[in-house]
Amino acid sequence: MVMREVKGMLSGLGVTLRTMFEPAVTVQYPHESEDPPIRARGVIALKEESCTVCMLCCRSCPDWCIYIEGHKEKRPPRREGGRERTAGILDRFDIDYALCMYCGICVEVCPFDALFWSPEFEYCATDIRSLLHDKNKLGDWMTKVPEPGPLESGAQVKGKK
Amino acid sequence: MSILALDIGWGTTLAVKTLVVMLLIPLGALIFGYVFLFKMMAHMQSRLGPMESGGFHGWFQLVGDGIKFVQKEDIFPEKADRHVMALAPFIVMLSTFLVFLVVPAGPRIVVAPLDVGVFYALAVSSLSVIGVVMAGWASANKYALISALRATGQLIAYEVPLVLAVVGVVIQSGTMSLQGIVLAQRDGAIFGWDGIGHPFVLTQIVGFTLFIVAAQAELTQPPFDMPVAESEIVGGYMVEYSGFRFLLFFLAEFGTAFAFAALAATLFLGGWALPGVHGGAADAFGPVVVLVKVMFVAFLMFWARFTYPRMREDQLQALAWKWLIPIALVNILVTGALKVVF
Amino acid sequence: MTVTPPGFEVDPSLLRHLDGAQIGVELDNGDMVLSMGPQHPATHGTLRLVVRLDGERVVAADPVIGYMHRGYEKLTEFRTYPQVTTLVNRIDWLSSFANEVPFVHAAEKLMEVEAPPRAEYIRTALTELARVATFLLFLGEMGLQVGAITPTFYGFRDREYVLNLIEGATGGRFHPNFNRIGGLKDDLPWGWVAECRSAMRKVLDACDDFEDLVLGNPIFEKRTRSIGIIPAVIGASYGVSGSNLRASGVDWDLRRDGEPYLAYRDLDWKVWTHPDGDSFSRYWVRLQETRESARMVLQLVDGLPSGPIMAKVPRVIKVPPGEVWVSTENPLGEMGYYVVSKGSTGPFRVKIRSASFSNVSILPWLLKGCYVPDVISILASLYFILGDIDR
Amino acid sequence: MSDEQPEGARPTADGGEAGGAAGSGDGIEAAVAPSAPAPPALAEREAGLLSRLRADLGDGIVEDGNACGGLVVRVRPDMWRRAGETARDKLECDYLSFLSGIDWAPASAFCGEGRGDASTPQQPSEMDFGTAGSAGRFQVFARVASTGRHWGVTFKCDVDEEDPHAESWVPVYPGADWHERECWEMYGIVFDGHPALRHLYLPSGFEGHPLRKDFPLLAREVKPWPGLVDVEPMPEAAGAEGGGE
Repeated sequence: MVMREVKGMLSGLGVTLRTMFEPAVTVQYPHESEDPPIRARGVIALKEESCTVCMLCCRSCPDWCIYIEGHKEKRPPRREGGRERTAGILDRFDIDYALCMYCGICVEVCPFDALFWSPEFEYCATDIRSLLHDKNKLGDWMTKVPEPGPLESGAQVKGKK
Repeated sequence: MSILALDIGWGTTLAVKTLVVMLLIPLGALIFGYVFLFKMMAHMQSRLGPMESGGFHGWFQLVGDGIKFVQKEDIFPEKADRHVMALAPFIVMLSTFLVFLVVPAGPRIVVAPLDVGVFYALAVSSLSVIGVVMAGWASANKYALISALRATGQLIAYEVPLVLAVVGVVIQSGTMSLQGIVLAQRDGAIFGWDGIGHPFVLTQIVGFTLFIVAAQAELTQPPFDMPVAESEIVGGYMVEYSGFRFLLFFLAEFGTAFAFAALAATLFLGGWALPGVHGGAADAFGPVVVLVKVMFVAFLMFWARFTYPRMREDQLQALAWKWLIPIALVNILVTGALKVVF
Repeated sequence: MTVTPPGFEVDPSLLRHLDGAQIGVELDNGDMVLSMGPQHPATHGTLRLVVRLDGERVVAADPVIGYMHRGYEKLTEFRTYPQVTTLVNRIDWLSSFANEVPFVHAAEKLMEVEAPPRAEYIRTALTELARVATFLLFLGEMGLQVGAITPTFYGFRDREYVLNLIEGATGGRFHPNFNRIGGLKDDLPWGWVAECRSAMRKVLDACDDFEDLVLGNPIFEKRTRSIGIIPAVIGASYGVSGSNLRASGVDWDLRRDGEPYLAYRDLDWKVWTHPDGDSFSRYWVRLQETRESARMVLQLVDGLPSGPIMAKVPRVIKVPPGEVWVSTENPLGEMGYYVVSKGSTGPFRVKIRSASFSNVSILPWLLKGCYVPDVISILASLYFILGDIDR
Repeated sequence: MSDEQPEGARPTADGGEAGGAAGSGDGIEAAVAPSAPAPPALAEREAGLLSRLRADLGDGIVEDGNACGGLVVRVRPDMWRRAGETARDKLECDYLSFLSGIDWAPASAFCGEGRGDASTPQQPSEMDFGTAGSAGRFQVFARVASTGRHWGVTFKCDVDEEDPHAESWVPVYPGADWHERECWEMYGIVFDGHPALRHLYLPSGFEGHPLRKDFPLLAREVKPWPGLVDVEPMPEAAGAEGGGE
């Protein structure tokens, strides 16, 4: 009985000593940084041209953190005889990242693929008001949107974004 | 009164010696804290510990903490007993200083070569209990009160095995003065062969382990850290302290660890004695040798601290009274018998 | 009207542990009422335990909860089904993927939609990964509560590998939002299977480390053996479920015994039970279950069928009217949803049955007559998450 | 205690109710989907449980239903505790899964419209009841399971609207203590025989019963819905709410 106890005590010491000589796992963030995987949901990027101000993302956002304002403009008809088309032009498209919970419903529900995920995460701010990213800031994030990576073998490849 | 045979009057030697000791404690505490609590603990938990402050491997971290604590406000709870609470850290600090007076660091480098060195050191080290109880009771906080009561039970219960563990050494060296013990270890021989002198750890291995275990309990370090069990009573008797007094408690904790490691190194590992070094050189190398041995002993104590969970109150008392003390008595019996025979 | 909580009026017949203590005498023996929490390192978040002490023995304990109450059942009435899945995985935030599975199954049952086999396999793999991540944190954190600092860091370090896996596949470490009614949002990225195999091997090594460092340690055994014993009958009547009940010897695991769900019937795995029912056996059962889950993930990844991952489901989901109760074996215990639908795009009423709520409701009975340090080791061994209790 | 009322006007037989207004099938706008085909009859195991319950409770069982394979039994309010004891003793259901309440009042009748908030799903406006029906607005329902036999039963019982009372299950399952405290706090249903009915989640001074349908969700009242702005409707959807309203 006592031998089992002594063995238990020593095996515990063995584990800590072995770990002491193994390399530490810490990544010293400011100097070296672990790059997040392709699909990481860091920030939402907006491709303004394909947005038709249909408000679907704004409606299906659980946190109500997307603010959209748009107006209608006349567009020349596609074929010369056709009637004039009206297209929605975006005036204001803000996402309030202080409220956003990164669930991704807006990116998925957008029928025109105007919203994309980007693994960029270094946009913290000292003032909470500056977490409200406006249209052009969301446009800038477009440059950071990676190509969707290849899928695992056996996956049925669909044109999903 | 002289240090290194330079007789420079009584007053100044006393001043120099107290200055050395006053410097030794914070320095020792800082080194211990940094090496063991930051670096060694970190690597044992597969992380790096402080790397940023002070450039190379974060050496400035602990000094920075010290400065931070000094400039923090010293808060006393409204219902607390101000004077008792203010005095408590100094009493705990006092016991650490007094222990260093007798620890020799070389043939002639010792503050006070008392003949009753060991007896004095152990007696003084139990002073910290009073400081802990004062802190626990005066800070009018339920958690602190529980912690103070736990501390009394624990520190007193582990005084006895601490003293008994040392008795074996005293029997073998025949003297109680630490200087004498070190000399006995340097010149002694194990059954005639005196290649590396006679460090008592070889023959007194039982005494050494008992001393380490009892010292671990005196320092309230895991596996015996009930008084400061953060998951049960949130910081124990130090919970209401802040600022400079908390720094004193922190320094006292590591200072006492430094003191007990020094005592263990002197009693069991032969203090400043190195097998082939005599005379003047011993004076020069003495402190370095002691430091290395202290680091080794401290490594053992902190190693246990970072590995083991903490015991419960009654289990702790049971361990002291039912296991440590009987073993210590048996050890004394065997040492005495062998002493008579050889 | 202030009602004295049960246990605070002295009723000697109940306190069978305390025959020696001077309980029940009319004179006020000055018991100390200690409030542990809501900011207390041992209460995993904002649980407040008002404990009446006689010396260091607990006379009565009354957990006060509600500091983390977010009113989920009210929120679900104002959300559509896809929005509810993002809401619901924040209940037990450590194994968030596992929370979504029963809700998605409830909706699929009502709509009579079947998720394709590949989606079922990936869902099972991610649920078991969530279980491994939760238990790794528990294995480390139980050591911390009982005093050993080092296991916590091993727990977090090994959990990191699993979280990277989940983030690689779903995009989110804590809140994957990967479940859709009828399947999954996307398929696995390239190289995920290989990474998953190496991570699972690391997890299995980590379990051996925990075995040596914590389980084998005699001090840990002294601190947890025969502490906080839950008899099977009383545990079941309080609704205790999952590893806590299996540690009391009840051989009941919804993955095997309940209605067949996900891909558990294609795997061979063992349900671990322990006869004692004390804190030690709860730790032991969870350690074995971590190993079992890691092996399950390896089997799943080997047998991954190919094919689509999303069934044919209309773009705007309207669930036909009806009621359904689906409960699954979450890492913390039985988690179930009683979904009442009236044919709209959102549920009419969702009763969320979370495991920790019942696991913690046994505390007043369990903590009578034990020491203060034991309270901590019992709280740690029950392993509850505050979001799970307060919903 | 509400006496035995004849069945509610709406036939709540096993099959799903008849669909409401024809689905207008646009956007989020609510419509009741065409009624689902009648769910399959109870599996034989559940039918066996039902017969054993009927044997013991007799006419105490007002109605039974099938919730996608699960057995739902509605008992008379005065037989509520008896039903618990029967489940525990006769059906070996030693495990109490949960106990809670339902408020069948139509949600849209009280809050949600008028603010043009189209993101909240619109529930049908008339009051109808789920499986095994209900006599009034409030109901207490509980689920018990057997850890040995691996089966479970859901019990329901009606609660009078003006003076909501129900028998407490604490003597049968001690675990019901917290469930009943929560149900009292959220629905206002008083449980007779409960040792200490006090607040569980909400602060002691809280008035009102949040889970009742007439209790507004303040988060959605305070902040205006961001989708209210003058906007072009989605091209292919039939005009949901048209240009700015």
